[in-house]
Amino acid sequence: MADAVIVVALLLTAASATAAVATRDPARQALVLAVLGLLLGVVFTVLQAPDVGLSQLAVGSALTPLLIMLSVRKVRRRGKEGDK
Amino acid sequence: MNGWILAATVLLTAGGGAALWGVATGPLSRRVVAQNLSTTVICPSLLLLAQGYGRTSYVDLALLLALLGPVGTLVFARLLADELTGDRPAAWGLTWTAAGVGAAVVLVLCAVTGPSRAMVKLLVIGALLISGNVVASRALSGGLRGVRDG
Amino acid sequence: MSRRLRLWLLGVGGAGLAALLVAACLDVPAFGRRSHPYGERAVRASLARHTANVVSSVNFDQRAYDTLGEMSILFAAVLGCVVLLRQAGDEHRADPRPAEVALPVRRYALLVLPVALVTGLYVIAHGQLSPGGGFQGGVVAATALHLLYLGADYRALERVRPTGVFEVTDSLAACSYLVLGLAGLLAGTAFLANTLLPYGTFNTLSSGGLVPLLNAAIGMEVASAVVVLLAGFLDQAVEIEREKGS
Amino acid sequence: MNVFPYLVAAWIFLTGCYGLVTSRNLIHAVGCLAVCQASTYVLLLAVGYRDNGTAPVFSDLKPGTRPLVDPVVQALALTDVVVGATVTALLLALVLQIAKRHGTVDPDELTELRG
Repeated sequence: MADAVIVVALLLTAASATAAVATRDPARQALVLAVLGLLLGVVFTVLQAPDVGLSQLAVGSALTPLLIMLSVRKVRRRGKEGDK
Repeated sequence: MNGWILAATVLLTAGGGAALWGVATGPLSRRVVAQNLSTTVICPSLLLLAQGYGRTSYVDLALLLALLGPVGTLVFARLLADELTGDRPAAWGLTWTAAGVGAAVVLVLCAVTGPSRAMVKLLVIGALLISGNVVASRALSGGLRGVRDG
Repeated sequence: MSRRLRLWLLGVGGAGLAALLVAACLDVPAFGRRSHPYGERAVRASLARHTANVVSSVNFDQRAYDTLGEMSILFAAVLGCVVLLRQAGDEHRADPRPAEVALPVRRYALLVLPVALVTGLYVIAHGQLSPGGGFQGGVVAATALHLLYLGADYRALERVRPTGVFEVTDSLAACSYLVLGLAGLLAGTAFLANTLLPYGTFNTLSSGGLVPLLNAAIGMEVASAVVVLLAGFLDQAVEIEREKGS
Repeated sequence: MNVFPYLVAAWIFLTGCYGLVTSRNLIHAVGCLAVCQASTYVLLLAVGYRDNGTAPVFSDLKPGTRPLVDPVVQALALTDVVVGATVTALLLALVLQIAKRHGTVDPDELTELRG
């Protein structure tokens, strides 16, 4: 029973990882990846690794989404310029 | 397993599951709202877990999330502004419900902690979480109209 | 290779890998077991050197050489990004149009920016005591700076962020990690050995000997690395455009 | 419960691999690689976990009062989370270069360009 929270966190992480792969549009995938990052932070907390959790929350909540969204914007703008 | 961890498990199952479902399916406007909701659900559960494990140092995780979670939502509000025009997500009911849950968790934990430095930290986290959540919702529902740099 | 053939290959390979992984999982020591010989020795060594956060002690003392490797990967990745994202000959810079941001969002960003910066520094400074350290705090501090882009516009960010300075800081921080390691050699012990400084009082900011210094070097390195990285991506996404007609 | 976390790590890794192979957009592929990376963290921390253990951080804990989880695997995972993010950035920079040079981010179209 004490492990219930670990099981819940792991199941949510597995589900969000599957959703991240199944979401084919990069902008929408970035949204799922942001949630995956937070859920990984929870998994690390319940596995008693607050240091790793801090690392994951710092990277996953804002940095990775920002990098991916900037790349998406650049590629789309590139496409628009090419159409002209 | 104590009551705090049980509460965190329930909050995670219900809120985390709902946020995950919302972010993985449906139109873009629903997905960004769900992403914002994920911050507001996971931050209180981290606080509950810290209390349940009896480790005050775990509170730093919630502090970090309360600071950076809304920043992540602002990133999406900013860089998806073009796609969100015309389909402005407005989920104020959900936003205030989530903020209420966060405030309730923070207040209960404050009552248990008693007046001390830890309580000040909890109150700061609560204020950051709720204001961040509300501002991020505002940004999603049209606060960044007219952002056209590129 | 056709798409169909590739999917077949993936199916066969994936099934084989899955079978091997499951077989391996069944043989790994059970989850939550009692004995962790390495962990217990690491905790003892960390306590002997008065470092309260054992994870930091492993990172910056017992396995400091490994962290040097990680830092070089980080440095190389940033170098690669800077080279790949530089302005090419057929591109020019267009001034981004100023953005209109709603007042509450702008106020929030300007209010949270200093709080997030201070939190980042706090996380770095308390790395040897509570959860945290240079890697996490550096990312937080660097991300905080970009609230200026989110809450105001890109030109505001460019005014407070001279990329050149951060590139130099990045290299300086990497060098200082090496120099701190070499100091051990000069003192007659080993590279990156934690023998130079007194270990201090347990659970105070100055405890742990070399750990706080290496921690600060990594914090500086990560923070400036992330700023430089994001500068490259922001330049590409917001400013740099292809010359018309090329 | 003895092997469940390991199986979750294996599942995350395999889904990430599936996404990598079937991806039609290089940015999406980089995201799938990030999912693969996540599986290694879960595996490492699961190996280091101990029932009823707590984090080996003594800022708010007296040494020797509670069982501790393994700090070595945590140190490995912690550095890799941040370094992994910069490597993701490097890959995204490569994708941007490909988009500039070839005008597409679909790996299948890239193969056709070459042949």
